Amino acid sequence: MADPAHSEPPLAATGVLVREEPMAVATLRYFAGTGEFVQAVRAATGTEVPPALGACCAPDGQLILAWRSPTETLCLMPGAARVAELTSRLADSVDGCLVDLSDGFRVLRLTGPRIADLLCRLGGTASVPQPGEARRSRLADVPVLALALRVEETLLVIDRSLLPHVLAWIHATLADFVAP
Amino acid sequence: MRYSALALVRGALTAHRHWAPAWRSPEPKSAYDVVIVGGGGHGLATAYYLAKNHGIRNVAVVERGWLGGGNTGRNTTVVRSNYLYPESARLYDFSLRLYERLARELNFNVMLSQRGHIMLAHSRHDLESLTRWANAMYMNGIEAQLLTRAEVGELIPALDLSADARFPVLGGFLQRRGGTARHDAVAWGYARAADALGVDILQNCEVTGFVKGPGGRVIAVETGRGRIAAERVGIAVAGHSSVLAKLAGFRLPVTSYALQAMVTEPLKPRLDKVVISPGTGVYVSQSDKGEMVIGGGLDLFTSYAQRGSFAVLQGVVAGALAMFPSFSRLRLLRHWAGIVDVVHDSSPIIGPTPVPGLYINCGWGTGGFKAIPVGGWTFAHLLATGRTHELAEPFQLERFISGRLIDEAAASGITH
Amino acid sequence: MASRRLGSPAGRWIDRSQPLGFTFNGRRLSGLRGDTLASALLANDVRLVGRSFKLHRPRGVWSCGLEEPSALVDVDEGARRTPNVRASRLVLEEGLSVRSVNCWPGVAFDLGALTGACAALLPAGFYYKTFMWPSWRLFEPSIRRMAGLGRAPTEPDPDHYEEVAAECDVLVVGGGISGLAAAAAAARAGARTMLLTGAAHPGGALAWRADDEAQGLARAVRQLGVRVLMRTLAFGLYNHNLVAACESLAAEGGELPASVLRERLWKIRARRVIAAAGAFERPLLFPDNDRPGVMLAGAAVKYAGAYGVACGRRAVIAANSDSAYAAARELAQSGLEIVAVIDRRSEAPKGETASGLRVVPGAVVTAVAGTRAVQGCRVARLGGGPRSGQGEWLECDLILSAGGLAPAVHLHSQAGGKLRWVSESAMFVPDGAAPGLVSVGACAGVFSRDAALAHATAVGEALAKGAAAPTAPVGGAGRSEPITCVPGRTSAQFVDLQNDVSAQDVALAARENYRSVEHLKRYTTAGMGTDQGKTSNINALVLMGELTSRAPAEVGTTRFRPPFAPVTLGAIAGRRVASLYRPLRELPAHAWHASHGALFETFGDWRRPAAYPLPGESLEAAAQREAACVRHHAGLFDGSPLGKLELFGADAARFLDLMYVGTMSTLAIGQARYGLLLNEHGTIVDDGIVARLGDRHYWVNTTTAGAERTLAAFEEWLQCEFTDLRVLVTPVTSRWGNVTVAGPSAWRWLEASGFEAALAPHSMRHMTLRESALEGVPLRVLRASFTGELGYEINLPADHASALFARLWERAAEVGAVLYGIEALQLMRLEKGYLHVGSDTDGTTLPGDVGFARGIEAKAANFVGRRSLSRPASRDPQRLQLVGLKPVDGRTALHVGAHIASHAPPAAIEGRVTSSGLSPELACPIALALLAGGTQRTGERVQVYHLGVMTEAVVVRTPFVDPQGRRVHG
Amino acid sequence: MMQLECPCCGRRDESEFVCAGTTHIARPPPAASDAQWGEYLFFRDNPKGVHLERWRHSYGCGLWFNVARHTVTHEILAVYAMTDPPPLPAVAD
Repeated sequence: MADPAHSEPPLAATGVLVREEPMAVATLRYFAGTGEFVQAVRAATGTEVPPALGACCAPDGQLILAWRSPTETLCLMPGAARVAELTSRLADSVDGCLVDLSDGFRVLRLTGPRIADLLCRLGGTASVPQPGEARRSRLADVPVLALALRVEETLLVIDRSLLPHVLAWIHATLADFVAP
Repeated sequence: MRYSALALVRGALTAHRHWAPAWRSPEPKSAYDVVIVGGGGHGLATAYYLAKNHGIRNVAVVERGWLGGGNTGRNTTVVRSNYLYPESARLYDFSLRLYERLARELNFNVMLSQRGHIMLAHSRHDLESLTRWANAMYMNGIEAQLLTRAEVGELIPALDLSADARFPVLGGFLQRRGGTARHDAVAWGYARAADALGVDILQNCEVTGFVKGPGGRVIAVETGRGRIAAERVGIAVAGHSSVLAKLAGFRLPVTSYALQAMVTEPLKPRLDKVVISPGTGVYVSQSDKGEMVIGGGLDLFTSYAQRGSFAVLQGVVAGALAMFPSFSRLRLLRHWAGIVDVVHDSSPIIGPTPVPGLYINCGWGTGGFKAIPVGGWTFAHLLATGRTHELAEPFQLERFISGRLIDEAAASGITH
Repeated sequence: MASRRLGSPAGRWIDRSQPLGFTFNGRRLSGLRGDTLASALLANDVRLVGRSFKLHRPRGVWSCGLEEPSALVDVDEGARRTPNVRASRLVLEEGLSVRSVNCWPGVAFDLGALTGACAALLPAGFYYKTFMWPSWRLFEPSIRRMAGLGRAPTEPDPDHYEEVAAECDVLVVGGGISGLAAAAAAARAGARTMLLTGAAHPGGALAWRADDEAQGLARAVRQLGVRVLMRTLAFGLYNHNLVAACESLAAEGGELPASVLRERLWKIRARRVIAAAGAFERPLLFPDNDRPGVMLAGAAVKYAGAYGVACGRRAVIAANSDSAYAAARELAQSGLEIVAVIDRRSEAPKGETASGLRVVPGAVVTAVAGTRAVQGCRVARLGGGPRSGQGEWLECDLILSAGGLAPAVHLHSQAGGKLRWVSESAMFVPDGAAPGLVSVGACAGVFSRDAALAHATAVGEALAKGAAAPTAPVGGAGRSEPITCVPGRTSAQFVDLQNDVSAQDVALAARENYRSVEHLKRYTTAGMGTDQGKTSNINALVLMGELTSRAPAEVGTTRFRPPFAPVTLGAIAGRRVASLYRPLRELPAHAWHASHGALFETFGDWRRPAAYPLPGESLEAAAQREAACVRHHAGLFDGSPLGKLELFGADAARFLDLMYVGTMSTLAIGQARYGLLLNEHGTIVDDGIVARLGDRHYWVNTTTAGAERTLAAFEEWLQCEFTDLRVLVTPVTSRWGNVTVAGPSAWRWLEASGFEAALAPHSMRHMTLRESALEGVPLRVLRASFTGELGYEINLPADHASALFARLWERAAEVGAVLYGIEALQLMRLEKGYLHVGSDTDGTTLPGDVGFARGIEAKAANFVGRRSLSRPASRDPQRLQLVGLKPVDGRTALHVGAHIASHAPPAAIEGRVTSSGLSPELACPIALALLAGGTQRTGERVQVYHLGVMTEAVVVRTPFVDPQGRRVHG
Repeated sequence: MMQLECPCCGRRDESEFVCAGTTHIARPPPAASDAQWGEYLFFRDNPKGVHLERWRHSYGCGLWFNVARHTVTHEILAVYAMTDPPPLPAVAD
């Protein structure tokens, strides 16, 4: 079947640009601690699963790992192929599993100096990730994972069915953005 | 002294120097036949009906602060009897019927305003629930009326009837006899009438303990103003029931939550009916003073603080604006919270406690105000005779063991 | 009309080169850039501005701030009409149009004023004593019309509001010198500091004066990087030091764009809060002290200094405190004639008498002449017990009230702080610090400038360093006596101007034993107006204390409830309006359904196709057609919102056995089973299908509404109770679209569309799940059926849902298939007697009530809620049980919500209809009902009541269609 | 609005959490009497003072944890893991 084209138009305002980023998403679920699965992940990705509130990029620069809970790390990657590869490398472990969540989440890439201003209008001050952080919090009254790898750039990972709501809130907020 | 227009005219001539105190501030006696803990609506009504219905006038109401200062003076003043289960319907409709004659009986204008209580429907499923509701009320012998979208619009012009509303209005259901009453007046009216019949109302008199005699029976209460002996003791302290129960040595199936309410600045009449939306969980009415009175859901964590969560307040205001977008420029004048005792089935407890001689009236949750007359009536019967009033039989502590709950909230999906 | 403008240097805030035109009650007037409406009206010599709440007495401008009780106006008309705006806070704009509130036909001639004529009949609480016969409802409407103030808009607000979160170490509320000093000190000590002030200029009470120190501090604060928010009024302090403040961003009225960002709500988390809110002036009580032309002395000084407006020509100052003399001097300098200072105290401050100013000590105003504007007053010595109207006549057009000061302790009190009474200055001041909050400056009772600056600086530094704050050096306010009214029988002496509460009313409350301060407030309504008693609360309780021989401290204050000043509802809701109030979800293939004639409705928080009506076809007719077609051919349905969970772990099987009434551990891989989820009370909370994907790997379908609930329940049991079980629960609802194909031709259709043969009914049985693929897209195909027909629930990555719908739809004609919506599905599941949780159950329904009694007996293991099922009430044979119903006449519909009883109401309820519809298959109405002891009543005839109509129905067994359940096997 | 310290995510606004009421309630065995079961289901201390309760960071990491909170001042006296014993007794004022 033909892959459907899906993408929201970008939103721009003084200090922030919001673009939707097609990304494959999978989640790593494991029992707390450093079990065999967690080691398999290291082997497969070349990096540790991040600590609490941590976000990092695998050495290949392609795969993003974001802490989600004590038993979960979210993986963002460019395409389905990488998910398939990971899936095969992490299959049949007894103390963990990979669940492909592609299509279940939408990813927004925020860039610019006023990301914090925007996020503080959607949620609390604790919703703003510093570089290397992944924070799941209440944004626009729904749960959203916000992660940052470098300054002036943040990714928002949003349940697909809630994307229009979050975008509408962002849109309304940016429309009122004026110089700080 | 009787209140009347004539008396006011007389007052006009005498600079109103002839008015007597609405109630005395007596010193506590050492003993009473009955001591009622709690000088709110339920406690004062209980005292009044003890004296009036049962001729027991050697009664004291002991109040920690000032009378009517708890939930009686902190609620959104809604009265109605639109309940699903016969047990509840009987209870609350009896209460409403007492309200209907209360002003004249007490010779105190409690401003009962039966301007109609409307529950909205936002979906066809809601319409079906309202149909169930209306039919149940007919079965229970209580008038109810289903409304079309257009009829709702005529009764509540300020309501957003647009099809693209987040919670579109498809119809509603009206209890004409529902409405509001002036909360303070209910407490004051009962207090004045009870005082006139000889009841001692003891304010600033906190109960600090229960004195037990042979067989563990309560024989007196310790208070900030000394020990007061009593044949029977009744507790009616909504919000603080568990605290008193602990003093007496037992536990209740009760959790205390803060329930917030708020008013806007006064405005010329804009909303005649009392309206509640199952979608937003918010209810709105306009007081005679002109304030929009707004209420919503509970702060869902245990609280004895009469200050609510700002996040919950925001949700309630947003809900009110979802129903009335034109209220957006109105200003919030005051907001506050009351402490309500919530029971799993959101139905009351009116009966004996595990402690002999000690009785309790509690668990009214968010709906205590409308039940003040019947709460007092049935509790007085219990305290006077030692037997549970027929209306209160289903509402005993035993139901939490047998599982015979009367779960209005679970059945209707809205708070009561 | 005579202009009241004073020459420079008076009027530091106005720009004389920029005149602004505005209309007041339709009258075109002119003011200056920098004016407030109040200053502009005073400059135009407009005295009569509004009418009071109860007696509709004429009122003028009384104050120069948010404490204004009298000068209220409705701004603008139409969607932007804003009621009850204080003239003293309203910034003048070109084209501003305002109307006085609470008067008809006009403010000058107001019919409502008739009530004023019979004021003697209307003492405090008069309405409690009359209007009882025949009924309050008879009098209420006219009283409602008289009450209220402004008029609410009737159209939706065109403007919008936003909310911003912030945090800091030290938050200073108030921009006066104390606040500025505290902020500077905190910032210097390294604290992240914020400062909020409701004013448009820094400096507080000194803002309009050429005060170098204040200006210097303001500059320092900015240089130190303090985040300063002007026009931002902190209105509430909430749990854990959350300060809520409202920032005004747009002009009120005048010419505005179609829609503006009007206000911004700030939610600021502060480690420590410093309150520097200043103080309010306290008025004196004397007969007719509410007349236009009677106002606060401090206000007159500010109107002169800041706005260059003389509030009158000849002023009499009624004093009870030293502050009166400073005011007298300043006003004299700016060109007003000060007729005299009438000092209630027996001796005036030393030196004041010498200054050439006429001072009458130990005297009071006993009468005010002029109804719509002050024309003069009489003053008399207190000694002889003056009577109203007695004493020396003084001609004046302005009477200023200087009764001392009242610290603004609101935030301190909101934070739970205590108050103490300082008798020397007759004021309540904070008694030490409140949790998380320290007061400085005037609101702490510190009035001497140097002491205030030193204290504020020390506090700022201490809080920044997490140290304890130094105690406040209370003092400097000068002598002031508790205010009492003029003795004897006089005309009304007003305590609360807005609500017309007079000293006589307070006396009545005392007489009738409404003596608790809360009773006083509620009975007289003192302090319940839009000004929240900023200038009346203290006077009311001092008076009550005097009348009941109690010290003010003994009477106590009422609880200061937020907000400090009224806040726009829109600002509190922020963005949560219209469609952003609560998210509404759309199907992955929403657009595809829309382009194929779907009629969408809202189910829970999802927009879903209710049906796909043909042109001119009703929803009901469409549902009938769709259902019939699915029964005989095939249909296509979007089940994507169905909740989906994946469970992984060695104990997944055991855990599911604990959660569901059904037994899941015995499922073979690839097998699926229906499950009923209970809570600990034994009541049904959800149902669904559980399939085994692997040895320790399960797939769980929940209802759409139950998706969140079930996940939360699983997590709670795992994390809180069964902590030893190793199970991971992953929600995958949004990952998977659900394309459901049902009907006898379902497989033919799928086969023709390229699905693998392994999915054929003979090789894949009912209630099994297979992982498959179509052109490389992974599928999870579940053979299950909510229609009773051969059914395939094809789960696939959500982005591919539209494509699969399209692909199948291409070949729909070949099998005569249709698209079907929720309505048709409901009809079919009803024909099968399948349970719909939420319709056929409520929060009281137990599994035994809906036919699972045997299943439970069969299950040995314990499960959540099981123990509750053996309570006496759960075993009652007369419980409501789910049965089928048919109308005896085979025609009359049995409506959902209809009740079953032996006779017409009132009657004992035996049960009710929970689901209902016209069966396409049987062509007659059918229904499900919860009926007392229903399972034992098959064949019995019952009466069904619906809105006045009784219908006879017969209790039948379900399913209504295909009782043997053969069709699901294809 | 309170602020709670999620053991994983740190300080967050109350609106990110759900409270499930009293914690440390022992679940009786199936053999329990109706009275014991009723106690377990419904009867609570409901203290005016320190309350030991159960919260979930539902908008964040989803963790369930215990909190000791004063029900009048809302002061948080302790936050501890679901499986930990109470660090202080529940006391009423």
